[in-house]
Parts: sequence; structure tokens; C-alpha cells
Amino acid sequence: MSDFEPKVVAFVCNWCTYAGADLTGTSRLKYASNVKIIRFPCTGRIDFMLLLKAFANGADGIIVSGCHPNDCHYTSGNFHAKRRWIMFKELMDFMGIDMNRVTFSWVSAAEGAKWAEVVNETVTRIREMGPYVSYKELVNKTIEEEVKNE
Amino acid sequence: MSHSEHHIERNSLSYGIEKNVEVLAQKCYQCGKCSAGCPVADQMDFPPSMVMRLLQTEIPANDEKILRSNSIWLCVTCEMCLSRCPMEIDIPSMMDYLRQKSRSEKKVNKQAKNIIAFHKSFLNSIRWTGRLFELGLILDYKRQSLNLTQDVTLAPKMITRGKLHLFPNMVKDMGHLARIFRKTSNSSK
Amino acid sequence: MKTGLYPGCSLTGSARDYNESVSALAEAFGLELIQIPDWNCCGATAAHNLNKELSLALPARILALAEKNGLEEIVVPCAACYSRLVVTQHELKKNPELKNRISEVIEMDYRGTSRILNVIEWIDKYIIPLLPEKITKPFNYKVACYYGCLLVRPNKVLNYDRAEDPQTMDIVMTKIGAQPVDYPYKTECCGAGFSISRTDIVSKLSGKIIEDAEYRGADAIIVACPMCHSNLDMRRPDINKYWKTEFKIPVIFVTQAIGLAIGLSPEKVGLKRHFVDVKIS
Amino acid sequence: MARIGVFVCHCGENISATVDCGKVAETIGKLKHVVLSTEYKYMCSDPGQTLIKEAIKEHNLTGVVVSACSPRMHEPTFRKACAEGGLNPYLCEMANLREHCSWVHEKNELTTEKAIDIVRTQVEKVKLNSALQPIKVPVTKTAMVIGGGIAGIQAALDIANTGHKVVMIERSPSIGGHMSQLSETFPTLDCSQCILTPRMVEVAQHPNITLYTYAEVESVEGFIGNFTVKVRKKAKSLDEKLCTGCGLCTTKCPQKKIPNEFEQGMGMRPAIYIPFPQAVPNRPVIDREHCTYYIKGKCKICEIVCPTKAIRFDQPDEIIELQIGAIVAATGFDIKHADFFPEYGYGRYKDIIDGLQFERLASASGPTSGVIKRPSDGQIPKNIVFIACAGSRDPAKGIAYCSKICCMYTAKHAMLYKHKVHEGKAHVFYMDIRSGGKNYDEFVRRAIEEDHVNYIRGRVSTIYERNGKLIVKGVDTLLSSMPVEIEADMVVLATAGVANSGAEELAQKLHISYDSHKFFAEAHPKLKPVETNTAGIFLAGACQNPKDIPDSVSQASGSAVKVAALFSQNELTREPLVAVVNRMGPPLHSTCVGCFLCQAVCPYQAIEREDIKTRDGKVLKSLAKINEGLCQGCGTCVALCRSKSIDLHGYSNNQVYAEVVALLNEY
Repeated sequence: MSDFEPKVVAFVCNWCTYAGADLTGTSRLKYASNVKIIRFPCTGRIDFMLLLKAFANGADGIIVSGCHPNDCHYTSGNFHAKRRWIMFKELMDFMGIDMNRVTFSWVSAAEGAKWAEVVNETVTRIREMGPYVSYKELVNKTIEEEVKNE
Repeated sequence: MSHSEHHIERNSLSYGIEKNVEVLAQKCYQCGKCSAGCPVADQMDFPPSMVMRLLQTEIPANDEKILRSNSIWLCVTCEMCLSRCPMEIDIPSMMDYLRQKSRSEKKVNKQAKNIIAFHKSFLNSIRWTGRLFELGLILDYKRQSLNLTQDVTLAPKMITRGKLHLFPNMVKDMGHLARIFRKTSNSSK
Repeated sequence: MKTGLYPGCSLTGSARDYNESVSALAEAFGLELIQIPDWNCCGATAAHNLNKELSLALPARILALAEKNGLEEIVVPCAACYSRLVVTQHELKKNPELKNRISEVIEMDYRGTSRILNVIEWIDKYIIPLLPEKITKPFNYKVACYYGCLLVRPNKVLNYDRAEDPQTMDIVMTKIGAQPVDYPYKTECCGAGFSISRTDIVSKLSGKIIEDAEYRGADAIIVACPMCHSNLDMRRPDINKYWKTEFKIPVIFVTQAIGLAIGLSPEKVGLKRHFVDVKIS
Repeated sequence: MARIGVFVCHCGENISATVDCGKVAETIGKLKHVVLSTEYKYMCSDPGQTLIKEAIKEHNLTGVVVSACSPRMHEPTFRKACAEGGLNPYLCEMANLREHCSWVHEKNELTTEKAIDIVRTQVEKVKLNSALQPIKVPVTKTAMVIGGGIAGIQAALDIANTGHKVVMIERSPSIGGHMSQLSETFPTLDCSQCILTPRMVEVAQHPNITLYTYAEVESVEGFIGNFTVKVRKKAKSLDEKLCTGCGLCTTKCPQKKIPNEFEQGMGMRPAIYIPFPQAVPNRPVIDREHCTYYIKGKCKICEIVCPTKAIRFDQPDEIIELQIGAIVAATGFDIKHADFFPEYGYGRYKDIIDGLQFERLASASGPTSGVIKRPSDGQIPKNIVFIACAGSRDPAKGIAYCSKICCMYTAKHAMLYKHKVHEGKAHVFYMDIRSGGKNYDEFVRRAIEEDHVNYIRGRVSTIYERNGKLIVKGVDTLLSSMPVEIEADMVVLATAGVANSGAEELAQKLHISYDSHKFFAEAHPKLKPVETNTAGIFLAGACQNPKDIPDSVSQASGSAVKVAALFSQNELTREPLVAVVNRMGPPLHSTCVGCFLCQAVCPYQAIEREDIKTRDGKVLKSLAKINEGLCQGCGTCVALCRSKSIDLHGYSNNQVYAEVVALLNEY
């Protein structure tokens, strides 16, 4: 499994983490290329069902990152995200989906270096955990069964 | 591996320092605060900030100056430089590395003779007894340094005050200690 | 809980006075100190000057022995040994690979879990709470508390008192009735391991420390390090010769001062072994 | 049928050095619905933009993906280009190949593959974009300037002189800021008060400026052109209309031992006080924390002596609500004090002072009437040491940046000292002399050549007191780091400039970004130095980073122009990236079930209730409705909505799901 390169999707807010990741670039700091970013206006916009969609489509790990508490461009979107995240996490734990595959972090527009750290830590962790197939398999099987039943 | 390491001249002393003790010479911006606080700077060929500057040049002749300097041996490891360095450069660890390098390349400064003799006597003492045997240390030091008359009046005074044992106080498991010395001997060149 | 004791080489030899005062205090306050069995030298300055691996292996053996004997907390009266032990613990914690290598060298399990106390931490923890009712002869003198290098530096590793103008020893001194003076030389170097090899440097540096203490009107310099003590006390003739003067100020271990304050005799705390006469008691 | 055009930018070599742009364009060109995939060296250049405009017409494009830098950089550029090419600007998306790919990865195949994934994702997204029309909102043509230092004063006057209303908020009892504390100013050595006080008076008298001193911003809501700001007017404990500013109360107040903030603690003031003689407004306030009446319940001497009976002990704080169109933050900075330096004695030596304290000592209106006397015993120092970079450029102390103003004011201090104490000796320990600026370096040279200030290159290791002298230990790094020991009578530390107290809280109220040192962040370090990331909020002066007076004034005028430009429009067009509640024909009308949970989470009160009624007025159903003038497009309601009835333009559910699928699957 040594040459396993995980696919990691990052859901980030436009004002803090996306800008922070821009700063990582402007500062020419290097990080693992396994991570691909999807931009949202705010972490408050992030519907956690998207995480399941990502896992179903073969993501091995996910990063959700936005503004630090109190720094949200929209005042409170990140609090709502955090609150929903706590609920979602419990639900996933209950379902047996390993939430160690998800990093939830705050990266501000000034924290270019931190973004690189968050990415590298996540990629290293996911690389050790290996590919995530169980959820994808489950989804595929369910679809097959549904098709059969119809 | 740090990003800047790629840019350091491979054969330079700076490269070895970055590799072995993770001190990046280029971090020094020559404020001189280390030299200002160093208790022995006035006796050094090159005060600490000058050593940093010489390292930054990555020129062999300057590396040579450092390894042959008295500076690295006069450093008493008081750590004042590190304590006050605005860039938190670990000069004491760097000095440890430079001393070991200077010895392994046989470039030890003449003035360091007594200092090394003492360190060697010290290590010899604990190599044979496991604990420091001060009388043994002094005698061995005299043998190594040939400073035969030094402190001749001190020892009797120590003895009368019960501060100098005539016989060593030994570690029981000397075999164990001998193995530790043997296993680490590679890094002591 | 049992407290382990790592005396280190000096305390069994040239700093016997220090050892006697530590034991006397332990006895007076009913504290049990268990010497780490078959301890070895920590390697001191010589080891890390000449051989990095050895400088970690020697303290690691000591710490491993403490762990093996169930000593979760050890007091290290010698500031130099204290520094070496804490630095080793820190280095090995930082670098697991190195930790494995050193474990292999010392052929022992090393976990790095022991809590290492310097003498002032030990006093703070066990003696200060019992001190008030024990004081019979308040140590009513002006004192210059001299911490030296190794009790406070490297500050981020030791994480003990503040690096500039530390206070812990001063506070202990006020608790026994002494008046600490404002003393800028608290953490200046005395010359440390150069005692024998470069006595001239020791004479110069220690001389400044002594001179300023006398200038500040101190009756005594208080220390917590046998190396500092030997430089300031045993080397006094050399210092006086170098500075062409007669410095008279005595140099007293922190434990000795406490001992005197609770009524122990000068002999009991080892004062008679000093080179510079301690007339103040 | 979608017809997508993709344009891959090399950005000179910024992208093409690590990403194989040709391969990206080629691979993307094979995607379904992509009718054009091409590459060019500089897409943002004029020929690059022309390429897009022509391609839109030639290929009849329904969507454009520009694969270049961050959309935060050039999205407006390319959307504008598309609009000029005849395509709705919201049918243009950017793929970030520079900041998120070429600059952060090494050159290899994986990097190119990632670039392809990024572009493909945007292609799939743009297929689902819809043509949107900008939203128009009105503009309230009143500006608020927060902070009454020189930057705030300049910004307020400039805006007011364009004919617009300005509200100035200052938290201390008087405007004037740090500049009012300064003695003389570099590089001309003209008196600070002399040039500042006329401006302060102008602010107070300007018909377009309303001044609230002793007031702080409580909350800020709304958006560009339409802010609602609540301001707390702290109780001054007097009726300002009755008070004549005669000052009798301040002379009779029995509590006189309060360290004077204006004198940097080197003088005392009473509990009822006017901060300094030239204060604007020249009215006292009662410092309730120290006033005997508020502490012990009796005294009231000020009330007894007041000839106009203006004292009001029971006056409450007042909250006022203001409608504001634009905000200029000009809250200034603070400095570290001597207690920040363990190696210089933790501030316990009275004769080690900071730069602002020296300004007060040198000021003719200061506690010593301009005679340089040391604080401990009032002696005139014969030997004075100035230490530059005290705390600045010191990562170990947490401040890695250069405070920018210290080199100049240190030269000025040394010069002023030499002008006042002719026989005295002035030494400056420095690391570098940073004197970029008109006539700045000449000024420093004058200090060295004409006033014979002794500049020593090196940092001071420690200072301690002995025999009434301060022993300063440094080295001369230009003389092989030779030790230098000076027995000084006084030491002045040019301490680091830091963010003002409360900066972080204010930034959070304004929803503007700030850096790790709590300095407010500009929108772009070069091209948008006075804007913030929040539209309608601008920066002036040292709240952004330490600045000298000319720089602060320039930036203040810059921000005033930005405000004036904003106020020149009667309506603003806003990005239409707002939320919408779906609607459909009867009987359902919408999938919205009217739970109104969205209302509770909306930070902008943008969600209203809409009743669907029969012709005779009977309510059939209540639905959520978004007020698009208020909605800022955060999307919190979208993620929350249980029936998935709300969607967000630009980040619709379909779009983001398509992005996730496209990112993870190759086609």
C-alpha cells in the first residue's frame, strides 16, 4: 500500500481558507497535490450530505475549513457549520463511517503556512489509513439492488 | 528536510550544521546580541555573531577559520546567546557540533589544549569508575595537560575539608557503562 | 509517593557540604529521599562537548534506573545534572528515533516519564508548606541569589523560572527571613567547567559576580549549584589574586541557609567545609 | 446544448513552469460540450481578453472557464471581458491553477493531473450556471470614520469637503490621537501640535461632520451603502450643552493621583479631566473608575464648584443608531512598553522609557515643559542611549515585522536631545537604518554629521542599574563585535508598534479581516491598499500597520476618495449571488413548508414571510422569501433548509454536487 495516493477533497469558505490557500501559493509554500479545493461562500453553506457524496465518488479523505470563530465574514456561518458538524459526526459515528477521514479546521486568510500544514497532516493521516472503499461499495451495492428490484 | 537546505553549499560547514543540529546560519541577521551577552566573547578569535557571519559566507577558507578558532572551545555553554537571540538560533548546539567536527578533522586550536585535556580526563574518569573521581580527574588532567604544578595547594585543602576522596566511588555495573561508552564511541571522534 | 534522589558526582565529593545540607533538611522535615541505585555520572559538559550520543546515553541510563525502581519523581540538587537530565528527556521526547537508538545503547527500557525536580522545586513542594512553624533563627541577612546558567537555561526546555531576573530562589529566601537584593548578575556565567582548564576565565567571571554582590550590600551569595559554589568559594584565592583584592562574601547553598534558619548547626549543614569562612551564622 | 470555451493561462511561467498547460488544454478539449480549449501566455492581458471576447462570438459559447490565477484576483476582470463579448458575466468561472496548483506543487505529472481535475470541475460547474442580473441597492451618503487621530481627521475632512456627511467616532475624550502627543515631527522638526490642532478644530466646526468623542462602535449590521451602526456614547457625566469648558472642576477635584494617559504615565491628572489643553472638544469627562464619588458615594466637589451646574452624576451611557453608507477604520496603533523587555529589566528601571514617553519629555507642553529630565530624580541625563528595533524584528518576542517609524523617530529623538542638552552624549544602538522617504535619509545623516549622534551597529544584550547609572551592554558589530559598555543616565527604547487595544473586537464587529498581529488586512497588498475584503469599509493609517504621519495622511485621503466615489452613485449594483426560495404553480406554490428555521439563522434578517392568498384574501400557505437587497449570499439557510427549498445562485446544490462528482471522476 506504499504507493497509495489518497484523493482528498477540501470544502472551504471563500473569505478565510480559500484566501489562506491563495496565500500559501503566493508564499510559494509546497504541499501535497492530492488535495483539491471546492469553493463555497461560507462554511455555513456546506451541506454535509456533500461529504457523503464525495465519499461515494471515491474520496479517501475530506477537509472542511473556514474562518476562525468570531472571524466569519457573514458573522455566524462558521458557528452553524460547527454545530451541524457535531450532529453530523455523531450520525456518521453511529453509521460506522470513520470520521478520522475528515479534518475540520479553521484557517484564516493570513494563515498560508497553516493551510499547508493542515493539508499535509491530513494527507499523511489518510495515506496511513489506506483507501476508503467501504462506503463507495455500500452505495454501489444499494444501487445494484435497487436496479434489480425494479 | 527544510526548504532552504537545498540552497546551502553542499561542502560547507553550514550544510553540516543544518543537517546535524538543525541550525540555519542564514537566520542570523547580525544584530550582535549574542556577542554582547557572551561572557567570554572578549577572549574569542571570533565572537558568536562573527562565527555566524563566517558560516553564512559558505567559503571554505572561512569554515577553516571557525574550525581552527579558539571560539568554539572557549564557549562555556552558558546558553545566554540562545536565551536572548531574537531569531532563537541554537548557538550552543551548533558549538557542540563544531567542537566535535574540529576534533575529527584535527583542526583543534592550540589554546584548546587544556580544555580538551580536561574534558577527556573527565570522560576517562567516568569511563573507568562510572562516577567522577575528582582526584583521579585532577591527576589524569595533569598527565594530559602537563600542568604539573597547577592547584598543588588546592588538593590538600580539599582533603582536609573532606571534599576530595582518595578512592573512587564506583558504579557496580561497570560492564554496563563500558558497553555504553563502546556503543557511542563512533560519534566521539 | 517516594521521591528519588540523584546526587550526582559533585555531591559525593567536592560538594559534600551541599549533600549534607540536603540530607539534613530531608531529615528535619521527615522527607524520604531514595538514592537511585547504581547511578552514574550524567556526563556533564565534557560529554556534550565531545560526544553527543554519550551525552544523552549517560543521563538516559540514570532516568531508566529511576523508572525501573518505580521513582516517578526525582530531585536533582546539582543544577548541572538537573539541566543534563531535563535536556535529555526533552531531546528524546522530541525525537522518537533517537529515543529508540539510546534505549538500545543503554540496553534498558526508557519511557521518559520521570518528573525531574531541581532543588528549589523540591523545597517549594515539600519544605515551604511546613516551614513557618519550623523557623527558629530567621536568616535575617541581605542575600544575593545567584542562579547561574543551568537552572534557568535553556529556558524553553527547562520551563522553570523566567530566564531574566528569576525569582524562585529569592522567594524562598524571603520565607526564611532574608532580604534579597536587586542583583543583575543572577544568571551571568561563573565560568562553569573551566575551573581547572581555564582558571583565569573562572577567576574573571566569578570575580564580577562576587564584586557586584558585595557592591549591592549582600551578606552572602546564595547558590543552588555545586559548580557555581566551587567556582565562587573554592576558587576564591585565585579570584582574589586575579582581581588583586580580598573578596570576603561567603557563598552559601540555599539548603544550608534554610538549615540554619530552622536551627541546625553550621556543622550539620556542612558550613565548616567551605573555603571562605561563613561568619554570619 | 451547452457550448463551453476553456482558456488555459500560462501566467508567463508562473503556471507553465510546473503545469503542462498544453496537455491540460488538450485533455479538457476532449470533454463533452467543450467546443474550444486553448492556451495563452497571459489571459489577463488585452490580447488575452480579446481572445475570449472573439471566441464567445465565433463559437457561440454558452459558458467560459478561464484557467488561470485565483478568482479572488481576476474573476471581475474575466467576467467583465465576457460581458463585453456578449456573454452574461455569471456564465464565466475561473479555475485556480496558480495559487492552488502551480505555486504549491513541484513540476510533475501529478501536478498537471491535478490541474486537469480543477479545470474539469469548473467546466461541469459552469454548465449549470445561470445568467444572472446584478441587483441594485440604494446608497446612504453618510460616512463613518472610526478613530480621531491624524488619519481619521484627514479622512473625515476630505470626505466632508466633497459635500458628504461624516460621523466621527473617537473612544477617548478628545480627538488628536498619538500625533497630539508628539513633540516635533521628522524630517522637518516642525511642532506636531502646531500643525495638528488647526485640523482638530476644523473637524469640530465643519458643518458636514458630526463628532462623537468618548464613544465606541457597539455593532455594525448591513452591507455597503446600507450599514446600520450602533454607537455607545459613554457617559461623560456632564451636560455638554451647559459646560463651558472653564476647567474649574478639574482644578478642584481632590483626586489628583491618576496616571495621565496623555503624558504616558509621566504626569498625574484628576478624576474629572480634559486630556490636554488643546483637546477637542474642550470639555471634561469624569473617569468613573477613579472618581471618589463613584467609588465611595460621596464628594461631588465638581458639582458644587461648577458655575453652570453641568455635572450629571447619574447620566447613563447612550446608544444611538446611525444609517451609514461607508466606513473608514482609522483606529491607529499602540506601542509596547518597557515592561515587555525582560533583558532590559521588565520595566522596573524608571529611567528606561519608551519613545512616546520621550516625546512627552521633549514636548514644550509636556510634564517637564520640554526639558529632558529623567523620571527617577529629575536630573538632566548627560549620557543617553537610544535602542532601535526594541521588540521589532524579534520573532522570539513574537514580533517579526519592522515597525517602520522607529529609525526616523529615534534619529529625531537623538537630535532633539542634542539640541536641548548641548554637552550631552547621545548613542543609538541600531541594526539597520531604514530611512526611505523624502528627505528622510538626509535627516538621519544630519543627526550623525551635524549633531554628532553616536550610531553603534548592534543590539543591546542587557541593561541593569548600578550606582545610579544604567549599564548598557552591547557590541559594535562593525568592529568585529567588540564589546561596548555604556554607563547611561537614561535609556529610550524604540519599542515595537502594535495593534491598538480592541482592534480584534472591532474587526469582528466590522467583519473585516486582520492579520496574526491584529492589524487590519487590506484587500490587496499592492493594488487595494485602502480597501478591506468587506465592500464599503476602508482603512486609513496605522490600524493597518505602523505608519508615519505622511503615509497615514496619504492613505486617509485615499480612503476618502474611495468613499466619495461610492457616494457619487445613487444606486449600487451588487453581485446577484443571493439565495432564492423555489416557486412553482399551485397547488404546491413551493416545496417550502414554512418552518422558518432559516429566519433564525440568517445573519442579515434577509428572510421574510410571504403569504400565498386566495383572491378573497384567505391565506393558503406561508413561504419564506429572500429579500435580495439584504441577502449577502452566505448560504447558511441553504444548508439548513430541510426541504431543500432554498438554493444559492452561483453555488447551487446542482452546481456543488456536479463539482464534487467532477473532481473525483475522470471522464
